[in-house]
Formats: sequence, structure tokens, C-alpha cells
Amino acid sequence: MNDVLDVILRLLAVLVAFLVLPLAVGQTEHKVMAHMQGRLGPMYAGGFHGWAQLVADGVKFAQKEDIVPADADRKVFQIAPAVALLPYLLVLIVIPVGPHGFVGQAIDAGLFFVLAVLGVGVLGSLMAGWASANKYSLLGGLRTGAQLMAYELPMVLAAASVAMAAGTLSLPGIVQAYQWWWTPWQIVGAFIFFTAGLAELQRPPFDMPVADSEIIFGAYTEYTGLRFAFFLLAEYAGIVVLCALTTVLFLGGWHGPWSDSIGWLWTLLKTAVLAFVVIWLRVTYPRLREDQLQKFAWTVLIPLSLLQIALTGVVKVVIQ
Amino acid sequence: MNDTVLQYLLVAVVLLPLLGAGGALLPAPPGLKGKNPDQAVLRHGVTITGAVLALTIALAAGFDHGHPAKMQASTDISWIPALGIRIHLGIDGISLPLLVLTALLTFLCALYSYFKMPEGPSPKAFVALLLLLESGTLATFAVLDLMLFFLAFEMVLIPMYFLIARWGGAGRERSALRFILYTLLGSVIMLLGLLLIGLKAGTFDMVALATDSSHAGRHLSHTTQLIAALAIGLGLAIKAPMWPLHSWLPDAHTSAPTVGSVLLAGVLLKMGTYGFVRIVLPITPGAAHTYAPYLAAFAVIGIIYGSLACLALARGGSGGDLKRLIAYSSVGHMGFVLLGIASLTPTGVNGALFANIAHGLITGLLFFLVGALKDRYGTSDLDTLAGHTGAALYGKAPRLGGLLAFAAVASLGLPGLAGFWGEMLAMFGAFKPAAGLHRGAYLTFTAIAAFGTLLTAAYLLVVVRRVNMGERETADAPQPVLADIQTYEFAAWTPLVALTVLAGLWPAVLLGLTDPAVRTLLGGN
Amino acid sequence: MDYFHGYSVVGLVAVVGVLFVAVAFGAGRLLRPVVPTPEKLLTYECGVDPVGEGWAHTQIRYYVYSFLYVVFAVDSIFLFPWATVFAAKGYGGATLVEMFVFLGFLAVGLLYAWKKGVLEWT
Amino acid sequence: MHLAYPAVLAALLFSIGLYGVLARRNAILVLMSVELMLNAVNLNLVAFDVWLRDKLHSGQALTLFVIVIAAAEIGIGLAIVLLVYRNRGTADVDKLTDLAERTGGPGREDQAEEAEKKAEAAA
Amino acid sequence: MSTLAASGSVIQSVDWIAIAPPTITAVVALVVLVADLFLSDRRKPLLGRLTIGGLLLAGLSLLPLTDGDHTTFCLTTSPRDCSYVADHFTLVIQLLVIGGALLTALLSMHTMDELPAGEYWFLLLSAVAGAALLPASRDLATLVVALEVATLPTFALVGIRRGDRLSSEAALKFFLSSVAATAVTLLGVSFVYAATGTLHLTAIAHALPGVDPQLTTLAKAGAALTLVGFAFKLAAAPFHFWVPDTYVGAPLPIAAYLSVVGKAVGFSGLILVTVVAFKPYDAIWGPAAAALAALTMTVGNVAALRERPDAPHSAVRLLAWSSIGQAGYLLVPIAASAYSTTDHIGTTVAYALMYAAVNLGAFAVAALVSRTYKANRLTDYRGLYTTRPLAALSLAFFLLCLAGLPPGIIGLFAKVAVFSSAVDAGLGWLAVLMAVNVVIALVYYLRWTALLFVRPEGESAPATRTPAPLTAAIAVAAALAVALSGAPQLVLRFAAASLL
Repeated sequence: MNDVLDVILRLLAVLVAFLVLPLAVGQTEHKVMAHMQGRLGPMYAGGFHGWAQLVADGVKFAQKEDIVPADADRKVFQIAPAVALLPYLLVLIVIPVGPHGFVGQAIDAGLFFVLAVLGVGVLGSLMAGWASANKYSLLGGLRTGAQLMAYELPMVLAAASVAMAAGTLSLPGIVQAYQWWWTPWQIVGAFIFFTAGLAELQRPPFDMPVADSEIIFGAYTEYTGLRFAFFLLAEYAGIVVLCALTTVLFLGGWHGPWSDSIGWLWTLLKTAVLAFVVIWLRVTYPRLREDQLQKFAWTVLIPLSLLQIALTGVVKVVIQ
Repeated sequence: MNDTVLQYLLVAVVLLPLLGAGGALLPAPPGLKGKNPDQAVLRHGVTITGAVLALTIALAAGFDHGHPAKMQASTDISWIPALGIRIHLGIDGISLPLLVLTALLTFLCALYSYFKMPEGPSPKAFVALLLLLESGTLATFAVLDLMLFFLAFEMVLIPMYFLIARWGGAGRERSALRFILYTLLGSVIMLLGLLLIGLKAGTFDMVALATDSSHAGRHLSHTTQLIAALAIGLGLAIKAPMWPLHSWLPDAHTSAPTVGSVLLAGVLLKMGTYGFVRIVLPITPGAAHTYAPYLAAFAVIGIIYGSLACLALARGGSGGDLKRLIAYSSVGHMGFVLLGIASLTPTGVNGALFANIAHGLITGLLFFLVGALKDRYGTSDLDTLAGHTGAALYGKAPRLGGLLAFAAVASLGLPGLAGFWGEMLAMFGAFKPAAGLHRGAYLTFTAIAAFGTLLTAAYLLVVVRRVNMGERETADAPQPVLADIQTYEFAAWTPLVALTVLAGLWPAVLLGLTDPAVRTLLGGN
Repeated sequence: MDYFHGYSVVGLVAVVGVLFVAVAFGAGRLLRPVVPTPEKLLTYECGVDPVGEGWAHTQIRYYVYSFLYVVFAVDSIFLFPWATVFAAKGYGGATLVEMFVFLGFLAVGLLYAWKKGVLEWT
Repeated sequence: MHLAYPAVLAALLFSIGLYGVLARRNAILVLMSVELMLNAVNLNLVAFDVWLRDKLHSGQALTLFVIVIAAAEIGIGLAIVLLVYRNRGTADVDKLTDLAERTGGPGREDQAEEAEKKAEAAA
Repeated sequence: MSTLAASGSVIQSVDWIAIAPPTITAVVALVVLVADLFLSDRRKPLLGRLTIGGLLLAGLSLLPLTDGDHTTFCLTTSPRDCSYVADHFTLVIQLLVIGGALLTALLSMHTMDELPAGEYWFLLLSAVAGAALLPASRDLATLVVALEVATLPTFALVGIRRGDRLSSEAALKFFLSSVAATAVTLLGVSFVYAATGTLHLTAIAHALPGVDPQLTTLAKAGAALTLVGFAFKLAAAPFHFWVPDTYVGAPLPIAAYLSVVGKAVGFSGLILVTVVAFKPYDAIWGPAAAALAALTMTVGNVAALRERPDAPHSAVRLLAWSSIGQAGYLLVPIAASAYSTTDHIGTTVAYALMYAAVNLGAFAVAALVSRTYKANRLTDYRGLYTTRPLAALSLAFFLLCLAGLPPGIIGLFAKVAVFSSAVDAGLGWLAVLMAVNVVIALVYYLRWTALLFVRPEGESAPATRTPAPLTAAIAVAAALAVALSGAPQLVLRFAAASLL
């Protein structure tokens, strides 16, 4: 009985985190971007600095008419947002927040699981792009696919480097094995992982799939209302997941000064800082061109990640 | 001569033509260029075949005539141990005469072609093929391994095919294809029979097989023997040829060049009957006993059929071709040979072997003569030749006519000439067949065969009358002037004539060789 | 048993997620208006009437990338089992060299694609 | 867990794949069906590996290889389908009859000649 | 690969000499691929020479292995079960594969102006590496991987003429059917694994008699399904339908390669699986193999007989059908191995060696003819003797060897060996059927041979200059065939003893 309760509690916690954290990131983005660009951002909704802006957005989305274009592939079109969103929920459950089982559910091959499930998310965009029966959507969908392919590989290789260093695929195991000097050791891997993750999320400067000046809004052009909201939610959930994973893999997760009991705080803090960096990058960098993006992945990130693996291997064997 | 020398002689006899065939394709060496390359290569052919003939004569001289039943000059080397195939050569009283006959006929052909090259592509290939043919034929008579026998048997086909297809007369390609398809089909079936024997008995060695089976058929069950003998017999019968498997022969002869016809009739057909004597009789004696009456029946049908066909062709107005006629007569003659073999008695088999040689000599001569006629008249069509009254060869070219008459008479089996003994002995054998064969049936066969000799005489006389006699000049059809026999023709034909007479007057020279060997093969009865 | 337990929880989360989406869509259906007009249902092409079919054949360029990806990603699955054990006792340097050879294959593949101009667009 | 579940699932997957290979006419769909068959095999192998408690994990090792094989197959397969599509504008396997032996009358013969010429021109 | 699987804590030492032949081939393949990137167009012919050099080197690396059995990648727990064994069987097949590839390389040198050289040589070498690995592999995983490595590049090779409708169509047909067959094989492998708990062939043979009675059906089904993929590669009926179309559509050298090395892959895999792994089930696969052999040879030969000489590509198509017929003969000794206590696979190997030399030679002459006559009809061979006497004579000799007629002595005796293996095993009916098939085959081989010497009608196309490598290929094949005809024992000795 205790077990069942335990599981239910964990589930609820994950669900809550899944619904709250992306909103927090979203709100932060509004405000941070505004201040960086010398403006205020949302100020009215909810009174204090527009804290309820995203809630208001949500209400608006829920009330909007749901339009499926006449030419579209109806079923696929409707399912696509769910496919884009759900993988992040699944990933969230295996990310360790603190020591001693402070995790939704630990899985042996957690790293493998995470990488595999994250790859599914892009299917949502592809489905959306295809089912819309719109040239721009199709282009956007294809760009998404190509982008995923280009960046999945360095991401996987960088993750492999961490797995080598830790000698395990379990996420808690990796954090457990973490030493402070891993961060400089794996810094290239961290950079690659984070960059590739950004690209997979189609965040600027890697947002060609939704480049409004070229292809309107890519795969999501035809979407409105709740379904559109889901895509947005997926993006912000993705930011959370990416930052949390980078924290866990490269920044030592719950490790930090003082007692282990506040480990969860360190994890959240590191994640938050990374999320801020994500927002910062959006404001700072211009959008790459599609071919630059591909070239960057294949000629810079992948060779780098191979080198990182070599470095990890050599160091690991030497220190033995 | 001791056996080692004989051994090398035999190997040389088989290999020399093969090497010569390769040599014919090379450019002539400086000293032997002759007037032109064509002449040089033809001379090369004459030289090689002459050397082979000399070697065979030496072989015959060195042969221990006291023990013709014993395998002499034998060479036995392992070739493919995996399959138990050995290079086993050797000769006894049965194969020696055939060896000599082959060498002689090929030499004569080479000599004849030196002066009278058949029309066709370059003589280079012609000589090479001729030598290849000789090598194959000699090997067939000299090998003592079933697989090698098959190889040699097959090796003959290809040069013969090309000789017909490239140097032959009208319709040559069709005839050549027909020839090769028939005989190939036969030999493939024969191969299966040989394989069956080899696999069941565990050896392909003919001597061992013959010895073993005479000791109460230790290795081969009766069923195996029946199947194997049927398969082998079929292949050999096509080659022989036996009625009703003869239909390739007339076409092949009609289309073949003179030299081809001579060799085909004089040598190639003998391979079939030789196979019967060498393989079927000793190795599968039980099956031979079972099949002998059927073989005899087909043989006598062949005799009658061949003669009737010849009669039909010889008749005026039938458009018969002389070469075709002689081809059909071969079917009849080979019928006698088969009848002799089917009697399973030493007398009959000896007769068959004798008839083999005789037929080789006589029919070879006949084909030479007809070839000469064709060269002179431009056709071998009997009606065209004879016109209304006859070709009057006696008057226009008396020596040629005389020789033709001689050959025809020899062919019909006049006593005192070679043709007589073989056929008579074969009929004697059939008259009193081996124990266990149905006497009554054989008596009938003998009677029919005897009737066949009458028919043979009839058509040959008709031919002689139509070709040799007649008015010399007719007012309405002035005839071309004919050259009589040339020197080279004499050179080519005289040996045949001489041997025909010799074998007719002194058959013992041949029978003395074959008889002991035959008795050994037949298991000493 | 832990093995299946872990994944059954994951399965449960998936079910919860699906439920969540279903409920959200269901609620949305109740809350939103439904007033379709032909204009609304038209494919959006910057305000003008759409030209031709939406599923137009596009440049096949991305195909090569997907190709590259499939090859590399699948190769890299060999990396993970190896990564967890290569530093264990008894493996050491030789195993490392083996993996470098393997990485060398990947690198050659990449070099090939690069030199063949797959990564250039113009 | 009982072996039956994955085994039955694998059998179903394989059957679906096999049906697809036999019944589908579009080359891409045939290809996908084959992948389905391969994945059924993978499922089988992994399930049997666990069930046998194989210390060597031969089944799982083979699974890795099968995954690679499948990827290589799909890579080459798509390239070939693309090639076919470029050359003749269809990926329908039933319409690929240029190579088929022609047994019809002289009319068919001419078509063959024509196709031949086209092919030569294209080459 | 079993380094991964082995749970032992010690790294296995690798017998590099034993694995040299496939390894060298693979490394050279990689070198060619990289070299292709850095060579200017003008110097591309260098790649062909590099390939030939690499193949020669791989061939030479067989020499140190002749002294006896080398094994490597063995289980630490039971050293009897190895993944790689370089025994005599392996060596002979590797010799066949590498030799066949060498001839193929010679054949293809002159076609390189039309084909992308780097890719072509790389793919060819990769396929050869797989084919050379296959006979040595002694576990199902390695076997399947080797099969795929040997097969996958050939799909690309078949379709390498990019703009050609026929080429791509052939590649697609070949690919789809082959891939489906592979999937079926893998299903069989998974069943066998389930029943026996191991992938090593010797261990399977060991475990099969003791399989849980509930699982015997599974094991039997697995055994049967596993054979499908290899039967497909061998082009045994009813898995033969892809052959004619593929051979016609593929570049001619590749068709030659498939007909020889592709078949070697098929039958060596088949031998390993049946004679080594499923030996205890010989009562099941024996009749199946016999039936397969009977069906294959009949289908191939009858179809070849019906080939119309004036149809486009009829020459290649005839060779394709005849190769199916020959595959039937190759199967006979395998079937015979099930019925007798000694295995007869040496006979298959001997036959395959003969067939390889001769068939490659025939394809080489076909390649020569196709330079003048693109359509490569049988009628295009009419009177070849007048324009190219030596090529015609060689082709005639090759065809006679295939038919098994003197002077093609080696063809005859290889057939005799196959025949006697059937008789030895008591498969009289199969022997008789084979005999009938040999007779059928005679007709079409002879028809073709005769055509070579018929005087041509009208103007024949003027003979163009023959590229030197092509001449070399024909010459090598002819020399081999002649040498083997003089001393058939060279290959037939394999038929006398057990190779495994």
C-alpha cells in the first residue's frame, strides 16, 4: 500500500513540476527579454509585474476556435501537439533532483532512455508539418527533422562521453560519481550537449524551422488555440528538461556546498541559471542560416565530440 | 622389343597428333615454309600422320603376337585420385588392328588433302582438326579407363563437327549440328552408364572390371548391369550406328568433305562397335546376355533396311546421291558387325571385328572414289551422273571405273576379298549362338542376314552398271573429258586395295590377333 | 523485478500524460466556439489563395542528412555498452584503442561526406 | 514477466511485416514492412535473452547488430527507391517491368526495343 | 565481436594472422574510399590498381594459414566454441572469393569511365570483405553480419549506373527480395537461439539433441527459416526469381561477381548452418536440400532452354538462368551430406571453384561483346569466331566446361564428383534428375557454342580494341580452366576429404 502511495505521490510531483516549471521559464523569458531590450514586459495581468500573464494567455488559448484546415490530414494534425509534448513529461520523471532517491523513477539505462525519448518529440513537429498540407509547414517540418538529425548525433556523443567518465548509464549513478574536476574535463562535451539541445528545441539562434521571415511559423503555421499552446508548452518544457539534463550530466546535479539535504536546491538553481542562459542567447544572437546550421553541426560539433570522447577515454584509462 | 619401349611408343602414338594439332596452329619454322603457308601446314599434316603411322607399325611389329590376349604396352598413372580415375593405356589383339587402321586412314586422308584440299576456310585449322580427330580416335582404342574412354570418345566429336560444318558440301551446318546432337545425346547417356558402373564397382579401370566380372560378377548386380548396359549400349549404338538410331549418318556423309566421309565411315563408326566388344561384353556379361537377342534383331533389321534404302537410291530417277547410298550401305554393314557381336560367340565376335576392319578399308576406298567422281563431275547425284544410259566410266576413265567396280565387289562380300570373311563369320556365329540364347530366333536372324547379302549384291551391281557402263558419247549430251586416276590418288588408294586383298586372302593374320583376346574377353568359353 | 517496476511507472506516466492531453482537449472542446467558414479552413499562404498542392515535392537535400544521421546514430549505439565497461578492470588500453578505431570509422565517414560536398549547399 | 507476451507480440509484428511485404505495392511501404519484421526479431532476441538468463547476452549483442543491419538496409533501400523514382517517376513495384521477360508477340518486342533505346540514351 | 559478449575480465588476444584475409580487404576498402577523396579525376585509375593490389595481398595472406586450423574469438568458458575459424574450408572459400573478386576487378577496369570509381571499388572491396568473413564465422551473429556485409554493398553496386532505368529497377528488386529473406533468416536465428540458448554453431549442434521437447518444433522451424536467407543468396528455387532481372540490370562485372562470389556466400553459409550447426537435424534439412537442389536445377535449366536468342540481353539472361541451374548442382553434395556419415561438402567446394573460373570467363567474354553490342543478344555472338577467334574459342571452352563436355574436362569431372556424392548417399533419384538436367543444359550451351562458329550473315561490326584488363581477365580464366582440365585433381582433391 505504501508503495502505491509512494508512486502516486511521485507522479503527482512530476506532473506539477511539468506544469509549473515551464510556465516559470516562460514568464522569466518575458521579463528578462524585456529588460535586456530596455522595456518593461508584461505589467498588468495579476497586478505585480504581470505575474499572471501566462495564465491569461492560457485562458485565451483555451477559448480560441480550433481550426483544422480543410486540406489537412485531420487525425495526424490533431495528434501532433500531444506527440510533441508528452516526451518531455516522460523524461522529466527520470531526472534526479536530489540524492537518496529524490527522483521520479530511477531507471538503469536512464541516459539511454532520455536520449531515446527526447528524439520522439521531433516527430510531433514533423507530423504537424506534414499534416498541415501547407508548403511552409512542410518546409518547416523538414527543417525540424534535418535539424534534429544534425544535432542528435553530437548530443548523443557528448552524453556518451559522460557515461564513459562515470562508467554507468544511470542518471543518479552519474551524479553520484561526479567530481568537481569533471566540469573542466568535460567542458567541451557540456558545450556540445547544451548547444545541440538548443538546436533540438529550435531555440534561437537555431530557430530556422520557425523562421517567421521565411516560412511564417514553420510547422505550426496552421495551428490555433489549445493545440498551438501545447507546442509552446512543449518548447518551454524542453528548456526545463535540457537545462536539468545538462545540470545532471555536466554540472554535478545536487552536488554543492553544505548538506546533501539541500541538494535538490542546487539542482534547481543550476537549472535555473542555465535556463537564464537560454533566454539570454535568444536575445543576443541572430538566427543562423539553414546551411550554416547544418555545417556547424557536422563540421564543428561532431568532430569536437569525437575528440571529447577520445580525451575522456584517455584520461579515464590513465588515472586508473 | 621390350615393354617399356612399347609403352612409350603407345603414349607417343596418342600424344603426337595432339601436339601436332597444336603445332599446326603455329607459324611454320623457317626451313619448312614451302611455297606458301597453306602448303607448309598441309605438309605438316602429312608428316605427322606419317610419323604416327610409322609408330603404329613399329608398335604392331613390337607387339608380342604370341600373347595377343594380354594387355601390352600398358601405362598406368594416377590422374585424379579423388575420383579414382587413372591414365591407363594398353593394347591387345582387339585394339591393335583398329589402331593401325586409324593411323593408316588418317595418313591417307592427309596425303589426299595435300593434293586436293577441300574447299573451305584456311587449311591450318583443317590440319589441326584432322590431327585432333586422329588423336581422339587413337586414344579411344588405346585407353583402358572408362572415363578416359568417354573423354576420347567425345574428343572426336568436335573436330568432326567442324570438318563437316566448315569444309562440307550443301546443308553442312544442319547436318553437322544433327550429327553432334545425336552423338552427344548418346554419349551423355553412355556417360551415365559408365558412371553407374564406376561408382557401383568402385573403379573405372576396364581391365580390373573385366577380370572381376568374369569371376562371377562379384561387383555388379544384375539390375545394375542391365541399366548400365542399356545406357552404354544406347550411346554406342547411336555411334555404330544401329537401326533405328542411324538417321544422322546419311546426312553427315552427304554433307561431309571426302576426307571427313572416309574417316567417319572408316574409323568413327568402329568406335561404337569397339565399345560393345571392349565394355559391354566383358564388364556387363549378364546384361549382354539379356540384350543380345534384341541387339541381333535390330542388327538384321538394319541390314535389310540399309540394303533396301540403297536399292531405292540406286534406282533410276530416284535422285539418289552416291555418298548417301554408301552411307546407307554402312548401316547395313554395321548391322553384320552388330549381329556378330550379338551372337556372343568367339566366332561371331571375331567376325564382327574382322568386318570392322574390312568395312573401314572398303568403305574408305569407296568414299575416296565417290569423292573423286564428285570432283570430276561436280556432283554425286546418281541420276545426273548416269544420265539415261549410264556414266560410262569404263570408257572414259577405265582405271577409275575398274577401281570402283573392285571396291563395290569387295563391299558386297566376294570371297577372296576382305568383305567376305567378316560377314560370313558373323553369320556363322549367329547360326550357332552362345549357350542360353534362343537358337530359333538366331536362325531366323541368320536367314534374314543372308538375304541381306543378296540385296547388297543387288544394289551394288546396279550402281556399278549405272556408273561404269553406258554409251561413251551421246549425240544430244556431249560429256566433259574426264581425267583418269592421278598419281596422288593412286598413292592414297593403293594401300587400301592391297590390304583388302591381303585380308581377303589371308584372314589369319587378323584373326590370329583377335581370337585369343576375344576368348579372354568372353570369359574363356 | 525492479527492472519491470521502473518501466511500469514510466508506462503509468505515459498514461497520465495521455489522460492529461485528452482532458485538456476535451475541456477545450467545451470552452471554445465552433464557427467554421470556408475562408478559415483554407490553407494559409500569407493571405493570398494557395497555389498548387500543399504536399509539394521539395528539395531532397535533407535526405542526405538523414542518411548520415542514421548511419552515425546507429554506430553510436555501440558506444554506450562499451562506455560503461571500458574502464573496468582487465580492459584498459587495448579496449580504448579498439574504440578509437571504431571512432576512426565514424570520422572517415564524416570526412567522406564533407569532401563529397554533402555539407555545402551552393 | 511471462515469455508469451513478447513472443506473441513479436509474432504479430512479424506477421504484419510479412503481410506488408507481400501485399504492399509501394516500395517504401515494403521497406517499412521489412523493418517491422526486423524489429519483431529484435524483440524476440531480447525477450529470449532475458528468459534464458544468458550470461553471454548473445541475444542482446545480436540485437545491436540487427539494429545496425536494419539501419544500413534502410539507408541503401531509400537510396535505391529514390533512384528508381528519379529514373521513372514511380515507386510502385508492380510497374517495374522493363526487365521482365517478354513472351508476347512482336508488338511487345517493339516495346522492349524502345525501352532498350531509352535506356541506352539515358546511359 | 564476442569480445563484447565475453563476460571474462581479460581481453582476448586476437590471432591477427587468422583474420588477415577479410581484415586486409576491409582496410584496403577504407584506404580506397579515403584515397578517392584526394585523387584528381585524372588519377582515378589508380584506385583500380590499388584494389587489385589489395586483393592480391589478401590472397597472399592466405598462405601462412595453410598449415592447419587457426581459431580465434573463442569463448573463455568453453574454448571449443569459437566465432572465427580458419580451417581448410574457410581457406578454400576465401581463395574462391578473393580470386573471384580479382577477376571481377579485372573485368570492371574498363567500365570505369561510366561509373563512379571510388564508390565502385570501395563497395566491391567491402562486399568481398564480408564474403571472406562468412566462411570463417562460426556463430550465427557473425554469420548474419557477414552475410549482410557481403550483400548490402552489392545492392548499391547493382544500381550504380545512376541514370539507367534497368540498373535501378534491378537494384530495387534485388534489394527488396533479399532484405525480406534476411528478415526471415533472422527470425529463424532467434528461434534457434530460444531453443538452444546459444549462437555458436558447434554449441548449437551440441545442444540440439537435448532440446526441451516443448521447444523442438521451435528449433525445427528456426532451422528451416535460417536456411532461407542463404538459399536466397545461392539463388536456389523458389528464391531465384530475382536473378535474371538483377543480372541483366546490373553492370556486367557485378553480375559476374554475383553469380560467383554471391553464390559462394550462399552455399558456404548454407554448409555452415546445415552441416555444422544443424547436423543433428539432418533428417529434416536433408530432404529439403535435396528437393531444393532438384527444383533449382530443373527450374534454371528449363528456363535457360526457353530463352529466346533474339531477345534483348538474352546472353546475360541465359547465363543467369544457367547459374541457377548450376546452383542446383552445388546443393546436391550438401543434401548428400545429410544422408551419409561423411560430409560431401568438399565436392561442392570443388565444383564451385571450377564454376567460378569458368563462369567468370564466360562473363568476361560477354563483357567484351557488350562493348560492341549493347543489347548483348545471343544472336550477337553469331560468327564471333571470325571477328575475335581467341575470345570465341575461350567462350566455347568455358561453355563446354559449364556443360561438362570434353574438352571441358574439369566441368565433366566436377559433375562426376557431384554425381558420385549423390549416388554414394543413396540419392539415386537425384542423380538421375541431375543427369537429365545435364542433358537439358547441353542443348542450350551447345546452341550458343555452335552460334560462335556459324558464319555471320552480312556485315559484322568491326572489332574494337580490347582493353588490356579485359584481355587479362579472359586469359586468366582460360588459363585456369585449361590448367584445371589438365589436372582436375587440383580442385577435385577437396572432394576426397572432409574440409571442416
